[in-house]
Amino acid sequence: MKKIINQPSSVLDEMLNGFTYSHDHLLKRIENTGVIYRTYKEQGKVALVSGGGSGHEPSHAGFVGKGMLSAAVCGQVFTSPTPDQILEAIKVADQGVGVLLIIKNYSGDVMNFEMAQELAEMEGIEVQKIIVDDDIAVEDSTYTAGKRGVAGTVLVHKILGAAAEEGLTLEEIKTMGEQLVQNMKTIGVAISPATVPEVGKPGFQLKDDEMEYGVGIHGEPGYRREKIKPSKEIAVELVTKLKTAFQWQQGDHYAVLVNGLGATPLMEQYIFMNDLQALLKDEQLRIDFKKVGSLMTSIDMAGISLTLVKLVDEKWADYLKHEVTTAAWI
Amino acid sequence: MKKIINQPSSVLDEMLNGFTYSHDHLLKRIENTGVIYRTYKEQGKVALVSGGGSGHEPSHAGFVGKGMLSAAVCGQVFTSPTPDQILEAIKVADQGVGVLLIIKNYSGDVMNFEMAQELAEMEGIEVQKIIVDDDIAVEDSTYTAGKRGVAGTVLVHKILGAAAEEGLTLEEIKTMGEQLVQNMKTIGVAISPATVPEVGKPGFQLKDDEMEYGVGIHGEPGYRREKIKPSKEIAVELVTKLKTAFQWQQGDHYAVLVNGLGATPLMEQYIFMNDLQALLKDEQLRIDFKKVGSLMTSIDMAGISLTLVKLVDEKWADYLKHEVTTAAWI
Amino acid sequence: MLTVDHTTNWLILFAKKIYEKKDYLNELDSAIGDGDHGSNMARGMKAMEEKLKDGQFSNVQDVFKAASMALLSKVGGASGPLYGSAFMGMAKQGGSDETDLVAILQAGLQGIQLRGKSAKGEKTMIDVWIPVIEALESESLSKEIIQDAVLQTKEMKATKGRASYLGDRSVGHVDPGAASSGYLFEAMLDGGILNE
Amino acid sequence: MLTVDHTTNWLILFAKKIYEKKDYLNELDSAIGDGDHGSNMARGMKAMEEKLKDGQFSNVQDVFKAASMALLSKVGGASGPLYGSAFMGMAKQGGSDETDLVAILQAGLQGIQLRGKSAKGEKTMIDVWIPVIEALESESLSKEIIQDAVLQTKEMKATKGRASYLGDRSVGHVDPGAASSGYLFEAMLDGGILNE
Ligand SMILES: Nc1ncnc2c1ncn2[C@@H]1O[C@H](COP(=O)(O)OP(=O)(O)O)[C@@H](O)[C@H]1O
Ligand SMILES: Nc1ncnc2c1ncn2[C@@H]1O[C@H](COP(=O)(O)OP(=O)(O)O)[C@@H](O)[C@H]1O
Ligand SMILES: [Mg+2]
Ligand SMILES: [Mg+2]
Ligand SMILES: [Mg+2]
Ligand SMILES: [Mg+2]
Repeated sequence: MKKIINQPSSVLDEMLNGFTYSHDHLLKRIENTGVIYRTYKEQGKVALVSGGGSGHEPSHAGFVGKGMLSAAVCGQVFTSPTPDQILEAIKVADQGVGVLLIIKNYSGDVMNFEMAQELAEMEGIEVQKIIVDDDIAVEDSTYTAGKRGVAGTVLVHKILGAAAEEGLTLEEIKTMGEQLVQNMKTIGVAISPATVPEVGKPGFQLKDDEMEYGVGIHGEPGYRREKIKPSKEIAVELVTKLKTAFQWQQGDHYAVLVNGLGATPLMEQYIFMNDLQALLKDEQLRIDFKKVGSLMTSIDMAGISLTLVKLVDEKWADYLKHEVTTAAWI
Repeated sequence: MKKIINQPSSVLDEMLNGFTYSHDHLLKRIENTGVIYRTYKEQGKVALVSGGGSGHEPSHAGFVGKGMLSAAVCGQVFTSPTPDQILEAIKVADQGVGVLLIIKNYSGDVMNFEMAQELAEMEGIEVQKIIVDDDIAVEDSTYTAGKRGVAGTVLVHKILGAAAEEGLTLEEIKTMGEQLVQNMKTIGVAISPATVPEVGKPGFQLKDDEMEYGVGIHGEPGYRREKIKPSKEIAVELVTKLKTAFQWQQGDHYAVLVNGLGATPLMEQYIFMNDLQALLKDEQLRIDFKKVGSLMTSIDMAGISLTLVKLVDEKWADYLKHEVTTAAWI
Repeated sequence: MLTVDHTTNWLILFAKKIYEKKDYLNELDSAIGDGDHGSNMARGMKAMEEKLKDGQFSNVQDVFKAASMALLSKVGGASGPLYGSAFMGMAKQGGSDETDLVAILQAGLQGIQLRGKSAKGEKTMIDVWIPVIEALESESLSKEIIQDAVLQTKEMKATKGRASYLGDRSVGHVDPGAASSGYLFEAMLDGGILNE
Repeated sequence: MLTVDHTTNWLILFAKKIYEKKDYLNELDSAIGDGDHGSNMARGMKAMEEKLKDGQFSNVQDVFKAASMALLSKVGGASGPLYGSAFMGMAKQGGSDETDLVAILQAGLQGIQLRGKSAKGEKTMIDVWIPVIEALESESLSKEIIQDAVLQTKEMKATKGRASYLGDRSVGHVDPGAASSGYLFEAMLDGGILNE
């Protein structure tokens, strides 16, 4: 393992300190917790809280700020944060009209956030939740813990963040969030694995000429392993999967996110976007919003994911473009 | 070589197409060239043009936009662009009051940009240049081609971009740029090398437990190779070098940039920032601006660089915080 | 009957087992999960041990509650809320009747199942809890029965937790949460709870 | 005297050599630079060849000018402006006198030196240009002399270009730009320019 770190066990604490220091004009950390909250407050507006295991930087703390999240709860690397910390985040975020929890669909996250929700409700705070499960690599069946939540979560932060800032109610935002999740799908490919600092070795192995489709952001197994292909062919595979899942029509409006998984340079992300552009044009989709960058990473995994959102609500494109002030959304 | 690309020889063209597509609300590409220019124009304001070899994404095209560069010229990977293209960029950028070229100090860049300057002057455009040589890893002596230009260049784009938007004259901006370069120093460390797509193998070799101080952003050799150290010790090494170079006093005002070299996750950059914070506090420096991110990369090199700017002009901190609209500056 | 001392002793023995087997639990979790179950549990055990050593407990309920809070606030992941809910259920039951160990464990199991929405045979920790409670009822609980229950998870296909993403490939590996629950019950036997 | 045909032929032979030696030039540049000199030159040669094959040239000046423009607009890096300036200098000189090859090459050398601010012995391409021009003046130019000049750069320490960052470690490697310039002059001999 080759990393610029100190003790593997202190990665989370040191990272959060460095993060808070770097962005102290925007946000603060609740001492001795993984809770990062924005200093900007607006009474009477719904607050969004997200979080999960760390290792996905800039998610989620990078999206704390005006127009996006009110707070993020950062767990140990690849480990859901605990209910007491999530409760702290809910309390610091609430501006009197309730808090929406945005949870990626992992058993650990769901259980910890739900417990926090129960605790917060006992303290009289109105809390709702939405569960993001955009990864279509895994089927949602009785044989799995459901689909996983991945890069699309960032778009959920963005769209619902704008809705919250516009003054929508908790119920309205929750409903919008659920509709959004239903219209959002992601699929990815890894070309090299991630190494959790405390583990010290890669979470899985890929040969020098191998890649794997559908790997999760914690290195969960994908659906097919094969020889590495040119970007064009990877784009065809991912778009084909998404097409089957969406069953889209010519002229449909979509938003697109090309997401780097951590160690993949922008060069590759833009080359992939170029291949994608051609395919989306062939499909005659109308792309109202595009984004490229490493927004939901898996430590130092190399690879990319592709997220599409069917823009069934015309406000979503505006919300995606709505100005925000955060550490990571440009 | 494991990369999400197609033909290695078409990397530049495809990347620029993907880039332009992704940010078509902000910028355009002059067809068949590596010139990216902002669509936003403002008559009567000085235009900044930068560029160089590609492989440093998001530099420089990611900093084209309102408040920063008017245009960037993207050469082949690690190869300076040619004078005719730089000339095109100068012409598209000029708003009648002259163009400032921001050149990283590499023989190739300097020669190509100078030729373009001569050509543009022949066409009646007023052109000035500043040469950025912030990398203190290499000494400026008659035995070298001078110090190299690295990550600090992005801060030059930012500060001078704000100055240009404020309406300073070409002469004023050039003078400010020269003063800025004199007060800006960078030093870096690589823990794994970059692979140029057309070369297909890493530009140098490092053992599994080795790192090298002072490696350049094209893989130029550094000043010392040793066993990989904890982030804290790396921070001490880099800060000590910078201290010697700056000869700073307690209470001096500085700006700081922690820059990822391409494959280094934000997690490590923030951990390094945390170590840095402690050292800068010990030194009793006043840090008026901080930035963390992979802004001047070396393809898929892993490592970081540290840039400090002594804020001898109090406007610089404001200029660094001045709002901009680009693909990459947050 | 459970006493404060017995219960504390049991949980401290549990912590010891987890420390010893931390790497092994991580390895089990690497095969079919994300490799952190040992680290997660060890982190929680450390917090639990501190609470137990510091605390003055007037009844068994408070011991279990302290354990629950420690795990809930330090483990995270899936096992944090699951063990946390187990001990919370045990605390509640212990509050009304400290004598009935079977009822206490059943309340713990129910805590896990309510939280995890899991059923028997899904290759999780409850595949140890269920047979252990059954054996306790029929007064036949032994280390073999515990170890056997843990081993039985090897041939199951996971349909809950991270291992479910592996589908058929989860077969052939012991479930890490089942293994850690096995240590919980071994500690219970070692602590001599049944002999009282 | 240089004619349009001779000159074109010379440059096309130069291009051929570069294509053949592209990988070798990259290797030389990998050792002390950034590994692209062969690719850079090959890219430029392709553009130059196209211009030369398409073009109708009425004089030698235009041939050199075409070569210069092709290299300037396709090579980039350090070698683009350097070779571009060399051919531009040669074009200017060729415009006033097509007969004096020494004067033409001297103008080329001056083009490089003005652009690159380099002097003899700095381990660059001019360490081939200078001895070649001298030998041409004394009518003793041969392939050996060219190859010898190229090899001489091996023992030099670079103080210009990327190789200068290596300091003493640049010693022991042939300079890639010297090698490519060697091919330029070998092509000149092969093209029979001197026999006219
Ligand atoms: N829904 C569930 N019900 C019961 N046990 C579960 C459930 N989900 C996971 N587990 C248990 O949790 C264990 C994994 O815990 P751990 O590795 O600490 O958490 P994570 O999966 O978040 O990394 C599994 O081995 C399994 O026994
Ligand atoms: N200032 C200079 N004067 C003369 N020749 C130079 C100078 N700088 C570099 N060169 C030549 O250019 C060659 C390198 O060219 P190339 O690899 O194409 O460019 P780059 O260094 O930009 O990658 C060197 O081998 C050297 O001969
Ligand atoms: Mg985990
Ligand atoms: Mg080069
Ligand atoms: Mg686990
Ligand atoms: Mg080179």
